[in-house]
Amino acid sequence: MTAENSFYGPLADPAGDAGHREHPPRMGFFTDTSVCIGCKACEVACKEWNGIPEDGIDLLGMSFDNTGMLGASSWRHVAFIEQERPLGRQDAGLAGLPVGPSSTEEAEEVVADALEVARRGGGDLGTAPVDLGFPSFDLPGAGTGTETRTQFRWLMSSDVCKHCTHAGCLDVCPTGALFRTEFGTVVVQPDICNGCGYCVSGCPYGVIDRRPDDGRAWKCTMCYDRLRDGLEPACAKACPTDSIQFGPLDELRRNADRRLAALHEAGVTEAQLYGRDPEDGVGGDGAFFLLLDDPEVYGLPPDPVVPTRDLMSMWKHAGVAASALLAVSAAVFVRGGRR
Amino acid sequence: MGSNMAEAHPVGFQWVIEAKARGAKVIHIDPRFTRTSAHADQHVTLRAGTDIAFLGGVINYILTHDLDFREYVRAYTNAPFLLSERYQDTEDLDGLFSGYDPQTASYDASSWSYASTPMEEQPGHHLKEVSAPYQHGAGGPFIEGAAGGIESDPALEHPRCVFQVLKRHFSRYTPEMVERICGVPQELFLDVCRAWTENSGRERTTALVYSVGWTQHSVGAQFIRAGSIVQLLLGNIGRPGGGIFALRGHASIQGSTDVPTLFNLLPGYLPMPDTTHEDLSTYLDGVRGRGQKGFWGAADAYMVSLLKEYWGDAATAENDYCFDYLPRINGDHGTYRTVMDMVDGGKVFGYFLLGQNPAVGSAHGRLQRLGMANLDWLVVRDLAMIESATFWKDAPEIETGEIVTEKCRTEVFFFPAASHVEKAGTFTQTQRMLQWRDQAVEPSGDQRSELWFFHQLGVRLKEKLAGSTDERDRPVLDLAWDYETEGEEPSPSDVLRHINGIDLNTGRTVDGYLDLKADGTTACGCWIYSGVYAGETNQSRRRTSRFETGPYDAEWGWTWPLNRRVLYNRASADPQGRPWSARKKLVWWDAEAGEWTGHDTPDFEKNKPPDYKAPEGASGIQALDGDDAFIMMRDGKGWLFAPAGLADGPMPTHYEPHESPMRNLLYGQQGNPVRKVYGRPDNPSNPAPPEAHFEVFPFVFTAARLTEHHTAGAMSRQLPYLAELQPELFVEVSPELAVERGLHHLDWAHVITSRTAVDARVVVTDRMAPLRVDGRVVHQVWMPYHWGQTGLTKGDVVNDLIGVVADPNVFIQESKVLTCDVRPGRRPRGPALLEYVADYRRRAGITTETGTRIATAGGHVERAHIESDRPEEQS
Amino acid sequence: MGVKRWIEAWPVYRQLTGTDPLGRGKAAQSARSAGLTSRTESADRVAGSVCPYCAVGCAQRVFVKDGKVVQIEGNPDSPISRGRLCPKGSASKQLVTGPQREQRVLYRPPYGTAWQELDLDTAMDMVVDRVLDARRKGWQDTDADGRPLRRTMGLASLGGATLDNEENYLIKKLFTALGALQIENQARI
Amino acid sequence: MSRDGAVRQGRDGRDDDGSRERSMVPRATFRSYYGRPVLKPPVWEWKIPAYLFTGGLSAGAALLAAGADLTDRPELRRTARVGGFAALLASMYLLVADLGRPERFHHMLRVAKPSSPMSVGTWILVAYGPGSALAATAEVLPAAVRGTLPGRLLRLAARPAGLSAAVFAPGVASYTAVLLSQTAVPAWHDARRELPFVFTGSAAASAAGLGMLTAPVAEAGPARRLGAVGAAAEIVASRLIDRRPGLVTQAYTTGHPHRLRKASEYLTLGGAVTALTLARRSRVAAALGGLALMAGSVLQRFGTFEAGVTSTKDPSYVVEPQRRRLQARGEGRDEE
Repeated sequence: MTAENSFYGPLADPAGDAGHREHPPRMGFFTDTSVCIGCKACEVACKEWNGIPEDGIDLLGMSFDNTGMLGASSWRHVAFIEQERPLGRQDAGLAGLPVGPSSTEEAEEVVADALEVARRGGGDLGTAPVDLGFPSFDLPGAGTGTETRTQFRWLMSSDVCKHCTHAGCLDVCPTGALFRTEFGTVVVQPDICNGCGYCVSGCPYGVIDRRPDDGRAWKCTMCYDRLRDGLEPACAKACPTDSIQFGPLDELRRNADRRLAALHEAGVTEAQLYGRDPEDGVGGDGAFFLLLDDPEVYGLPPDPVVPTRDLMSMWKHAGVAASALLAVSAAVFVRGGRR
Repeated sequence: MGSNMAEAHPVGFQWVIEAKARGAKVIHIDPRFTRTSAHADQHVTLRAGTDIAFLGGVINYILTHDLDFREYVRAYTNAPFLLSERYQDTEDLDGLFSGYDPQTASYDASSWSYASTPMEEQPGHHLKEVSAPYQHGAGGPFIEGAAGGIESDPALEHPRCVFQVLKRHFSRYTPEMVERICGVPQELFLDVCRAWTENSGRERTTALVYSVGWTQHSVGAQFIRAGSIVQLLLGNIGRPGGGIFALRGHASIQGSTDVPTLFNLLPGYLPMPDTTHEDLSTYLDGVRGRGQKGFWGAADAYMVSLLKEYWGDAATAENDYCFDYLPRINGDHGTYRTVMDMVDGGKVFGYFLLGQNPAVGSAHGRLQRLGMANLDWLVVRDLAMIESATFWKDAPEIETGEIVTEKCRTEVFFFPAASHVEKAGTFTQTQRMLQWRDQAVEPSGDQRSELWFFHQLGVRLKEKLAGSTDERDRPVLDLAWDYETEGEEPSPSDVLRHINGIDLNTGRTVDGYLDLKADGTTACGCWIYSGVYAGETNQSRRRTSRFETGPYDAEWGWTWPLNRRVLYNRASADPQGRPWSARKKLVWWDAEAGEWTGHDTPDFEKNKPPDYKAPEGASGIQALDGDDAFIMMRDGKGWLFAPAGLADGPMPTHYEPHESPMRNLLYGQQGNPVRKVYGRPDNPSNPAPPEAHFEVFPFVFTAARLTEHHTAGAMSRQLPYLAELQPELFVEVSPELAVERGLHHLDWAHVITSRTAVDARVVVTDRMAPLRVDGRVVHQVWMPYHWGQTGLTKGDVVNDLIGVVADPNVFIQESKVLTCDVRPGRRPRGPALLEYVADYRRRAGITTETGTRIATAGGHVERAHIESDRPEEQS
Repeated sequence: MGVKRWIEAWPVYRQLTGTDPLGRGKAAQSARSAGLTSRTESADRVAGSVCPYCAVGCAQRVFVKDGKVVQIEGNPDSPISRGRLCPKGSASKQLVTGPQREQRVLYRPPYGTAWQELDLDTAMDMVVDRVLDARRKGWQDTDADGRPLRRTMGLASLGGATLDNEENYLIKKLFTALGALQIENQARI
Repeated sequence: MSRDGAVRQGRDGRDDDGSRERSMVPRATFRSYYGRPVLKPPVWEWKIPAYLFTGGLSAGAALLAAGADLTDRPELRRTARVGGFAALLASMYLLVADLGRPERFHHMLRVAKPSSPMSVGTWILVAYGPGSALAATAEVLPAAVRGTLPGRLLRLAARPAGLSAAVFAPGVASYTAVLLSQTAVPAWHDARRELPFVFTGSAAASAAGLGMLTAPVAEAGPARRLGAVGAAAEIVASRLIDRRPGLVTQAYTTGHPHRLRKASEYLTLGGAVTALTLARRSRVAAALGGLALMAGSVLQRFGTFEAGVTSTKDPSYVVEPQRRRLQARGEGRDEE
């Protein structure tokens, strides 16, 4: 049942496109980060349900984030961002206090510098332990000595696999281990995966990874087993403040639009939806977000594109190159003729 | 205030998020910016331990601007009542109330009484020693003759009426003073005042949430009193959307006070008898008082039923229902006192730790471990191995040489405990709701429930003592211990039946405490829980889905008393019994039906009309008028002024914490003049003004929980999924303090007090901010306290930094505020650590007397209260 | 027959003959995935429970299969928690089934340097003896004025606040009968 | 410094000493999450670039062998067939060994996915392999077997087999470029137009190098010409990558990948020049030139691979171009 937009562009029914007939509606997550309290229940509930191993007991210094990133052993990741700017009309109560310059940038520098020398540059966070050691740097908070911080906000956001409409990982998987389910989600089948690692580089969000001691690739399944029994995924079930909402994607998109409007009205003008747009580079995400800052601040790519978009073009170029090789190979013999 | 709800009670916080989505404004007042602040509309940074100054400012704002809910205040509080002429305020005595005795550091509270209900003079020392105020619990202390009508001024203008006294008492808590003491800029403070008052009244209510950020102070009980006064003045008690929420920290910590394992309480907040109680009737006189209003009037029924449950057939009217079997208290037998007795040796020989890890979780962990190392034997029951069971081989004192394994005589038994899914029973959660847990699986190996353990212990003790003629063994031999069992396992539902109460004539459960009798025909283990097994049905096991019940979900679990969800909800209606407003209706008088009705179970006699006037000479329940909404109080009113019952004053007063970098700006009296200090060499205090050298420990220290861990860590540090989320002990400092002390993000630092020094990784964050307090910059330092030397993630014990000084009302330690120093790099190890800390003590001039000269009013620094002065236990 | 089935199970064959020519969905689904169900559905029984951490009192459902806890999650029926759990509550299964749980009674004799195993029955009897001994050593009949005390100061107890009400009740009752006063709880901490 | 704390304070670019060569973009110009990468770096290690080389070598050799067969150059044919098959065996080993679960290598044959270059490549290799194997086997038959019926049949089949391998060989040589390009790895995806030419050129050059190394000068003329042309294609395409506009190019033009590719260019160029000059006369020069071409190809593959890895470790390579794209789109919209 391939459609015109099987590889790129808006696609109304990815499950149908993947050959599922009479399938349930496309299910998804809407993560409203404006109500996330950073409790990490999602991370734990996910691990308990899916039996995921612990992935490193290391202090990262990224505010309260000690997971760092999604990975083979972290299918939910709560990001913490401390910023010197206000949240909507929130008053952080700093006016009039004897404060100096902010330390958020320096703290970020310390972490970033330590990550740079890590083996995979921090890409192993969420998959394997990353010990940042005990960096020692210039005095934090030194700044230029004149500014005082007057504003502050603390953002939290639970990240997860996006279950893209056009999933880079799924497209490149050579074994069919990754497949699109009847719910329109993207799932790795652990009985099939042979650990080729292609999906890791196929994902424009840096979500999926190979577990070192296990050899297979792992990521969020949106609790495929639970969905089949009509249950909601473990993370959404646990989320205390309903920051993680689960349901038919159409419904979630409507909820998200309403919530966005409400926040804008309440003065939180920086609120934006991410992954909501079916016209975007991945055809819209099955798990999308309401963010309070630009995506890259949360470690998300601002404008991801599924690599498959360029499938035809790439094969065309390869075809030309291959033809040229064949032609040249023939030509070099033609000149010499038979010996 | 004093609560980090989003982090400590995340699932409860969903209701705050939901309220916010519906338009509620959320204000968070806390020393640091937390995950709760991140979702508040306004965050207010406050100097730790100055909450009364702040709330006093709010009270003053309300009273000076006439913003109180006057009709409510007049009808339901004791504002109109006139006080005794003998009463003198802190305004008159430089921070002390009348009746203070500097020798014993205690109050004779008799001068605080109402003019028309005088009390006999009584030395305060005794009350302080037995934590008497706590014994009164929800009941409040007695006021002789309150039922007879109290002299009052409904106009609230008489200079001696509570309202005017209150006004005068708080008149110096001005916005300027709040700013100077708390470090909260005036504008910010006034914003809070405006928001709070504008959102209270007929149409609107405001809720106040606190946690141990309020209780763990040397003035902790008065913090809560201050909050109560604001809420009473604004009419926010007993009404939907109002109230004061004490968010408690443990699954059944509410239950642990209701069915107490506390030295000074019997079940249902009945006091433990002391040496003045010669017999049951003198005891009951003490509880009921004479001529008082309210439901404590039936205390005889509660107590006799309890004794019948304890000693069954052996308890008869003739032998005073075995009242004599009860041991008597005559002093402080609280946990910290006990631990000091262990250290001193020869007093305490055996110790049970039941799911508790004081080596990490109690203040002054060092003292705890040294105490445990000086016992004959110790029994530890827990799910996993904890520091309190292994101190003899891996305590920090092993490294310093203070405990030597081969020389440590304590015999230790470790019993593995059954978990919450391996046994059935009830937890009482923070809103007084009992919820039953079914047993899911059998425990394995030697794992057993506490119920099994203590039942077995009782059975075996009875066997062992069988035939004993020693009179002291009678209470054990006569003890009713015949609970239903399955094999060796006692039936928890049968125990709950007995807690509920049983009519001994029919053998069936009673329906509530109104059915209890003082004639020995009912047995009841805890009168406030009576009704939990009404109709021979386990009401706590009800699980009617919220999708199928009304807004108050009355069929889920069971809330004491009698399944009432909002206490004192009579106050949700006006004196005439009509809802204050349609928006805020909860319980009201249905004149046609002649009964109270509404969404919740009315917390009032069902058929007593609002205009009911009690007959002359009535007492107890009968003495309650139709508008006495506060049915447990001896005068039926909410107390703006506590004429009795508190050890440290009838009204909250700002005192500096025991350890503070500041002189009290309001009074000559520096700290709580009645706080419990333990001046001992092993319990030094950092100096506080007016003492010298307080600058050696220049920073304010406070500690609290993280979402990802649980208290002393036994239930979280051992779990990989939680350990990885908060993998290491850290100390949060502001960028300003980091510059001042040369601290680097993620590097090591150590925090020092006169007790010890602990290592931690540095987290420099904008979430911490310095304050300007009376022209000086004050830095605050915060640490989580979950770490110890075992588990998947290990670290120093933060509680080792904290000394023992306690609130005089409830004996809870001041662990939410102290002073400290912070230095970069790691602390010295081994014996060098002891020398390092000793050097700090030398520099600060610390002796056993430091911090124990607690009376400082009027410029006189009175005598030190050191350990050797403690009146010896009489025996 | 076997070969036919084998061929039909081959995803490439299914790609060519079925609805999923690109091999990204239906055709690539393994037999295991096609038969997947949640382990809670196959549980033998579900026990209603309450989270053992903080005092919010979140309702839990404990799923049991073959006498083992296979999952603990929130109960959506609860008006308190609406089925939600925090990270600690969500880690409850690890709390009750993890390897950190001790199984045996352990005993450290005076001056000992290591734990020894001890039979539960023996341990109970030893504790009974020690309780009576400590009770006797710390016994006080009267105070200096001759007023009855009828108590022992030789015994103390500190309970955590995760004990059940029924347990606390028996603890207080038994200790009170023994004359032991210093029975305390986390509630004071 | 901006108020929102998101834009970092400017800092110096890193020196090019190899150990800390990332962050070519000062962090001041983009925002990120604690400088953490957005993408996962490839989990592949040295085996994959090594396979890129051996696969290309095998394919080029198959073409060379077929040409040699048809133009009656038995030595070149023999060494190319055997060398090509040996390279194929090495490729198989490298591919299987790089799997997280090598015992499941056959799962590659579960599906035939046009969207997956690795799946397409697998099937190309399946088609290519037997021809290469058969032709090579025919070359190395022991004398004793040659005369037997199977032996004769095999020798008869060698030419069609070799030709079949040659038909699929261009696919083998070029699909790997798509394999790398169809990823989210910025340096690979951005070079998707040039990479096939780099890789086929590199394949041709390496196979030619093999021919020069192993075949006698007299027979190696086509190999020398192929080497020159292949090298030229590789170098030109590679230079085109270096000149692409945009930040991502820096992944190729700086640091370790840059050094690898520079060395590759020198070797390839040297090999090509030798092929056209000295190698026509001297067997030793031919061997050295051949080795240089092969080494150049190896370094090219590793350089390209490393550039990709580098581009995933630094969030700027992801954020910066995407942000710019969004801005451009936003401006475009504004103009409408």
